[in-house]
Amino acid sequence: MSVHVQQDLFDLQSITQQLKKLHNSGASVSFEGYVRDFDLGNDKLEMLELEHYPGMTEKALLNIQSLAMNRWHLDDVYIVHRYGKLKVGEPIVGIVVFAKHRKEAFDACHFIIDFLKTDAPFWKKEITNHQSYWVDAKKIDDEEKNKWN
Amino acid sequence: MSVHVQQDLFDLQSITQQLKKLHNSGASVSFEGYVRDFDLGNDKLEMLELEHYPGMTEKALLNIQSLAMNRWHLDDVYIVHRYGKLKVGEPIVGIVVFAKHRKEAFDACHFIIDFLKTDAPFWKKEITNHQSYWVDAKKIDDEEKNKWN
Amino acid sequence: MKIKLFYFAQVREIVGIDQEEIDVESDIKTLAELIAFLKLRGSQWQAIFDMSSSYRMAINQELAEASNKINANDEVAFFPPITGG
Amino acid sequence: MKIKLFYFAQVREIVGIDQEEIDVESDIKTLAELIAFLKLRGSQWQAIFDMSSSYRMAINQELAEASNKINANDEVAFFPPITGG
Repeated sequence: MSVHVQQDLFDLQSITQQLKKLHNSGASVSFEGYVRDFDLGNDKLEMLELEHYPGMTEKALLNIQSLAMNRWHLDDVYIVHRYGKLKVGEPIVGIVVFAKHRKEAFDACHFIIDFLKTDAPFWKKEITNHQSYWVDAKKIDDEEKNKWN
Repeated sequence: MSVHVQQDLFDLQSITQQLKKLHNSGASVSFEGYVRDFDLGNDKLEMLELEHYPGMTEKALLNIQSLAMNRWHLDDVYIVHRYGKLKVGEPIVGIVVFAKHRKEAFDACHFIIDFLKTDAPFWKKEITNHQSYWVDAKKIDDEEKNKWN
Repeated sequence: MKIKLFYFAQVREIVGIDQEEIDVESDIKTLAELIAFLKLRGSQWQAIFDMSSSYRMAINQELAEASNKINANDEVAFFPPITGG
Repeated sequence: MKIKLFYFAQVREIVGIDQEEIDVESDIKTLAELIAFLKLRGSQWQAIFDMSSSYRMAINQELAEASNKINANDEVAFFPPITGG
């Protein structure tokens, strides 16, 4: 299991194929989150800038990974999250979970992104052709996390 | 949305990347199922042979896809399932779901594999170095499907 | 009336063929009646149809129940519970 | 005692710096007491800390509550609710 915090793009399938060779898994479940485009008349998204807290980010992701590994029988977990300037449509975050059985892989992957959304110190700034502003945290993200209690 | 029933290997990431370009999705969730190895002393899995019902298979997969598209707000769904002789570790089935929001993508992808397991006419035969036999259907697969009612 | 029959997996191996076309009396109106007719063909047919948990059915490529109606030129299939995915 | 302070995102923009080291009296034992001290620095500090929904805290890179203890040489961070993923 590993976590990766990086500026560069990532290739989730080559990661998946390499990890698959190490395990006799029955299933993998992957999640990718993307920069969503918007175009509100004059206000058009040009890029997203992601700030993070180096050091704490890695600790938070490793902690979430451990919570998942302790809660389900998993063969492997891989988490990658980008920071810096991201273009519209680009992937922001990737998660791959390997398990013997599909239900555990689905639950663990879903759990990890729900926890990442509230516990991993990243902040998004949207930069349009006219302005830039910090994205507001969503109340639903707390609710999504709390349903795992 | 599309379904693909084929002998050849598939590359879920290049599929995902191509479909991503068509949509302004916030999330994708992918599932891959693999041929699991086993080695019970003398009895070692050499390959899996998948029989299917041409025509009905495609109809069943399209039907499952429609059920998911009607139940959740999804941008796209891609299902690929292989038949014929498959080696240990190779992927059997791949599903990618795109949606604006992650919860819908997770639920729809999980729903599709649960329904596929009981409704898409495929049958697995395990071929070891000593014998070959048909895999028994699992009762849990019916239970997993019924939880969506 | 003519009916196309398809067999898959264990069912195919037990009956020894993968498909056939049969001509049955038109008083056979449901899958249950077709099954009763097929069981008269011999012990391997009885072996399949006497264990209700061992087979599934489809009419014209859609999953079907024993009570479902059949019509001339229908495509009827018998196969074991599904194990794909 | 010496404390390292880190600021991120909106909080960083409001205070105008990303990190600093401060020297505080050792009678400051909790995050709440540190916050009370920082609010005396001026209106931008009050703006951050008067709205409890607008900031989160970490001690030594772990999420923390106002009641958590702080010690000499701790790394304390203030930042807005998280919006990654």
